[in-house]
Amino acid sequence: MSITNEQMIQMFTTMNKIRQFETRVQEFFADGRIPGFVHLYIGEEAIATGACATLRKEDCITSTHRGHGHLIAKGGDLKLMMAEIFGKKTGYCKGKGGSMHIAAVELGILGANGIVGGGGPIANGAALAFQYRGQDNVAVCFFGDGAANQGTTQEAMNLASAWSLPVVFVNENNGYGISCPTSKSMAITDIADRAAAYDMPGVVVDGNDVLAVYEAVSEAVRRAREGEGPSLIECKTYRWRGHFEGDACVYRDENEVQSWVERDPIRKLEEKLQEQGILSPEKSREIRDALAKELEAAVAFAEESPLPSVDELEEDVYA
Amino acid sequence: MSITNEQMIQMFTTMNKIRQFETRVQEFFADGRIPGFVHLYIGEEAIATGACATLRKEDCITSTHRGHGHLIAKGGDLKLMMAEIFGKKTGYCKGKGGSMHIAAVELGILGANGIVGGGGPIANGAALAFQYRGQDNVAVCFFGDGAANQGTTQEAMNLASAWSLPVVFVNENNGYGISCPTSKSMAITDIADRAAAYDMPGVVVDGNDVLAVYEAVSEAVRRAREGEGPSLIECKTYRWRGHFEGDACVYRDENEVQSWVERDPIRKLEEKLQEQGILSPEKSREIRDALAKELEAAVAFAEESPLPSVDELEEDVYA
Amino acid sequence: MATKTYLQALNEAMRQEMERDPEVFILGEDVGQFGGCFGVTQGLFETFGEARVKDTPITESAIVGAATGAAAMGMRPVCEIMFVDFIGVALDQLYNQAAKMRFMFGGKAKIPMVLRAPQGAGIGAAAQHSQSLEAWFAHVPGLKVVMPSTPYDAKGLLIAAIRDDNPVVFLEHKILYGIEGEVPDEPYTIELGKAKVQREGNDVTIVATAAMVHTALEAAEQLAADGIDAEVIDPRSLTPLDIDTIIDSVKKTHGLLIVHEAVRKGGVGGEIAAQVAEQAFDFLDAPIMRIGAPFTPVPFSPPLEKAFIPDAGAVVGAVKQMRG
Amino acid sequence: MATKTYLQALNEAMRQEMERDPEVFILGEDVGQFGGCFGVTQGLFETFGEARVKDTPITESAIVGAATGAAAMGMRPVCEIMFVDFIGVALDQLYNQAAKMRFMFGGKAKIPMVLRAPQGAGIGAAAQHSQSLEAWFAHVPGLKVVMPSTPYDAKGLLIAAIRDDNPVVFLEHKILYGIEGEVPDEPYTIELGKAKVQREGNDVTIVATAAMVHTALEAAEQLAADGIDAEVIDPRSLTPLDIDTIIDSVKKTHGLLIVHEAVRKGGVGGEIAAQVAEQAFDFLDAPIMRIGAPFTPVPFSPPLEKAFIPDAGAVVGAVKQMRG
Ligand SMILES: Cc1ncc(C[n+]2csc(CCOP(=O)(O)OP(=O)(O)O)c2C)c(N)n1
Ligand SMILES: Cc1ncc(C[n+]2csc(CCOP(=O)(O)OP(=O)(O)O)c2C)c(N)n1
Ligand SMILES: [Mg+2]
Ligand SMILES: [Mg+2]
Repeated sequence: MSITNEQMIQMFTTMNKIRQFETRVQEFFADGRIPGFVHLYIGEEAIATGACATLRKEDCITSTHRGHGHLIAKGGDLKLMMAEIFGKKTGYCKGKGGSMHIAAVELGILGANGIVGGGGPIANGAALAFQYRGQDNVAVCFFGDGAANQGTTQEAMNLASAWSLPVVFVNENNGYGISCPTSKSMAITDIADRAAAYDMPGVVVDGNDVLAVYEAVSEAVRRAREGEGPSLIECKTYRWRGHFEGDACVYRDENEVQSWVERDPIRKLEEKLQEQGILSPEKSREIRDALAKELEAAVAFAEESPLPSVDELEEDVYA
Repeated sequence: MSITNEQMIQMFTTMNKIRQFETRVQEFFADGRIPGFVHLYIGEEAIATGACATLRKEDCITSTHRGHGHLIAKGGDLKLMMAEIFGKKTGYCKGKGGSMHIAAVELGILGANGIVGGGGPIANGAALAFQYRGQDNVAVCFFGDGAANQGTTQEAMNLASAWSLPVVFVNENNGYGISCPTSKSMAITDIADRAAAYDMPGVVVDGNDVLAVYEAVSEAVRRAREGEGPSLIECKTYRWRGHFEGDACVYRDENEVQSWVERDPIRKLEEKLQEQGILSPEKSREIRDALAKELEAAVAFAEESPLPSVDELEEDVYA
Repeated sequence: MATKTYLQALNEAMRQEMERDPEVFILGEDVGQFGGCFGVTQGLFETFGEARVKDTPITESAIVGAATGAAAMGMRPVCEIMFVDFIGVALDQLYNQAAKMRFMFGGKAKIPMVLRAPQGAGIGAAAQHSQSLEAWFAHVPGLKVVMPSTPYDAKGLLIAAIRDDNPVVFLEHKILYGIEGEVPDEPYTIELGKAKVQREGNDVTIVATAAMVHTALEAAEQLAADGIDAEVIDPRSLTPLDIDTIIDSVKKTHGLLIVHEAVRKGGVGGEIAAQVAEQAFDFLDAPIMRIGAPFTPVPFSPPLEKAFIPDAGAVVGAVKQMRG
Repeated sequence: MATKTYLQALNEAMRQEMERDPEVFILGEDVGQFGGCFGVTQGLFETFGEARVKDTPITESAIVGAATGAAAMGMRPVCEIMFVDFIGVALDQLYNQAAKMRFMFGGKAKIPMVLRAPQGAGIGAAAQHSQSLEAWFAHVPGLKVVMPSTPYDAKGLLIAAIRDDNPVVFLEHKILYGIEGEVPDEPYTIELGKAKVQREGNDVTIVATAAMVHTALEAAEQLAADGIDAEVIDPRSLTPLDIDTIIDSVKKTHGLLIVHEAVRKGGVGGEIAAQVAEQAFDFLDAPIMRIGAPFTPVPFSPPLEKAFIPDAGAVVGAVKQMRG
């Protein structure tokens, strides 16, 4: 797997973009400025980043309730995302969707999803369209360890493999479905072992190592593009925040959290790039500053944007 | 696994009982005397027989649309079954259920089921009751190769293994879900390989060999009774008849059918028992004749029984 | 124009749309060589091949999801759910995904898919293979819901459904597959949301759906013998619902009876009755009546099943009671 | 008697039933140490332990099926579906299995289970976490359907549901969890199928469910200021439905308005309106009116969500319109 310096810096940038975005969302939620539920991706940035770095614009993804990272990595515009999360008319979904439903079909983003396990069957459908039309595009389905048990996910893996669909199932195993540890929700340790149930390759990678994710997903994407069918990549990771903002996290202890914070995927990549002389501290600061600016512009955009007006409520139900 | 001669003769009897019952049902359906759909078990008798021979009366089963064999093997009364299939008031379900819904909770038969994959979650529930009450009973879930792909089945296997429930998942792989061969519905060859996805033992047996089924299920039942959790036993078999009566079977060729008819599970056992001197041809004939009598009594009962009266329609909806 | 069965009309609709538009394809259980459990897709596999007539595993969520995802990418899937009763294992993909995507995404997606499914009792298929569930679908914003009652409507409505840019639940009554009627050979569409007056009359309006349209027409003949001239209206689609045609009729006849096979409680009869009661109250000479199945699962045994399904006698009785 | 929240009342109902009957147990996602997504099962895990308060994987079909199977064996499971919106992945186990088993088996099974789920909008949870789906359940023979609106009712109805020998769908409105009211400390039951007159009045009958009961009461106060004396009735359960109490009221007031939060089209308002129109037509002075949400998915943005949910102003407006 050859990967250029430029690509690595791009990934570093994307991960920071997600981190900064999520940190801002966290603050806004704490301030009561964001309605509804917000599920943050902090700590898991390497997965969306590494996986989406293997994709083309025309490739598709299906995302989850914890979707901001996926959307940013697939090219989502921070302005339109932030506006949506604020419920503004200028957001990706005109304020109708919110955090759990951001979508940008033109970028191949078939939506965050409020239903655990909702994405797999839809990813198959997109992949089927590619296969039918003879396009060498792929669909990536992100799903959690909790979602791995859902019937829809398992059905989707079976259909994808029976039909050799160009799908990559990217499992984000962060150890919990809300409060339920994987040790209680399933008897196996590695979700990747389920790949054998559908005769597809199953790989476990360090989900906090963006290069490892990139590499594993690249190979799966190559297979998919070349008509060799679906793959399952399990990325072991951890969410630093609660399940949703406001979660008191009674089900896990602070040491566990700390041990994972020490394995910060961003710092990990940064150190590597610095060691290899690819990224100087100055360049790193520059990137972060530029992102901060972009983010503040997005925040300003979101803040200044109007709320939707009540007449719009009944629009967009039917085409 | 020690198995007595008496048990083997009992199994021989049960298989014949199923075969005779189904053959009669086939005739009645052809004569237009049975309404609705009828799915016959001819050719698969060894599975229900071998599996249920390991069970106690208090153990439970969940069955399928192709349920007559399971019900007979679990102790179902031919009279009440035939009456039900005829839609008579005296049937197991007062004529309200029909072939696809025969049940006898008092015998641990939690129902045939018209929904493919419907039984797994319910079997778990029965097993949970046993586990909760500290009873060493088990629940057996019969399901087909088609049902193996259904999300409900896969969810059920996961929950059973996560909770170490006393369930035995007995897969009847007859090669087809209606017209769809397993080669098209899944990429794997052995459904038993899915057991690993839930960290449970997965075993393939010749589903036309009642002793092999008995042996494999016995071990799974032992595990379950002793608190070691669920197992998956895949029984390779074939249905001699169409999916339902009336199926023209355009999707398979006569040679394939013939090759399986040559592997008749009943003849297989009969030959073995005769070789071993356990069953004489006379005894065998005696058994068959006695069964034929029992069956004719059941048929007479069904024929003579009244249809339900219209006032009964709105009964039995609520307890 | 030729005489065709309802089933042939549906089959022809799919065939012609597949010929017209390469993005139309079919998926479902046993829809290929087997031709569908009831034979509705017969011959399409032979003509269009495996790429466009796709047999699926028995995993309805994966079927509906595949249709949804493909539709989001601009294809026009027609998926078959073998019996509508099975929708319970796949409903999420339909109402939370397909139906809501456009709205949730701020109008930026189209989901041009059709979900076909046979409904209804009458063949002894019992509780899990005989239901009429249109009321569920009609309560879901984002779905269109179509229920043809004649071969002519079956073809025109199915072509319209396939060309529609929204998810359309297309409910066929299995007892109607064999009925015959005149059906043009060429493709044509019937606008979704337009009721059809199946029989004109001045004395009472009977709104009926699917197989009940025929029951209502039979009852209307019996009523005619007694000098009661019933108008029979088939809404044809429940979403959109052509309430105006119904109200115009009620303004003329001053009486309304609604007949459906679904269990009466919570059925669409309530919705239609309530809309008419709201908008044409002053025109009503008698209480609106509804006929539907009793509040029970569908029973297996023939006499019970027969008692479960509303019949012409019940329709005649209700009309006489209303006028009585 | 003490002041308790709706949530505490529910929690107390489960706790007292679990104390009374060892066969009552709880299962669902995060119902254990986490206490449930909304906190309704808080503290039960600590008291009753893992064997009776069971965290499940995120597999709703397996949850509902486990409850069904255990109930068939005589246990009394109370399962929680975290949001009613998720029922689409598990509906088959509820309506084709739990609800129909007794009938299909000829009356020879009992399925004494409760399926609890929060419903409704108002917290910005958007399209897949805010629906009101009671109309679906109310259309299913074999299910009972309960929707408490007050802390007192919440406790008494939940205890009755747990003791009921049928599958009961128990729908809590999430916006009500925090409301307070007087709730006796000791266990008590409220018979399922008995409506409650929440406010007596002579001029118009308002039937409202769940959170809309409070909206209707607020509207009634505003109407009182204008000299209109509204009666507010909460059916409390939709199956069984206490239509008699509603009809008696309509015979007194001669006017009926039905208010629910579910989308109006296809909602239970239609059923209630139709039953009343059928049985009390001659007592009505004006068309029955229904208020419900517009025919859209639940929108996220606060002003849209607010516009989606019927409010007291709409109720007052409708009553005034009815009264000309
Ligand atoms: C069908 C369904 N069931 C339950 C939920 C509630 N829920 C939302 S997120 C979540 C946990 C998901 O866990 P996982 O898949 O591991 O993703 P993570 O939150 O850890 O990223 C649950 C139970 C839901 N949204 N949809
Ligand atoms: C949920 C659901 N989908 C589809 C069907 C229709 N159907 C009935 S039996 C059957 C095939 C089942 O195949 P398998 O599980 O292999 O059992 P077999 O018939 O071979 O014994 C199908 C598709 C159904 N009853 N339920
Ligand atoms: Mg997780
Ligand atoms: Mg099979």
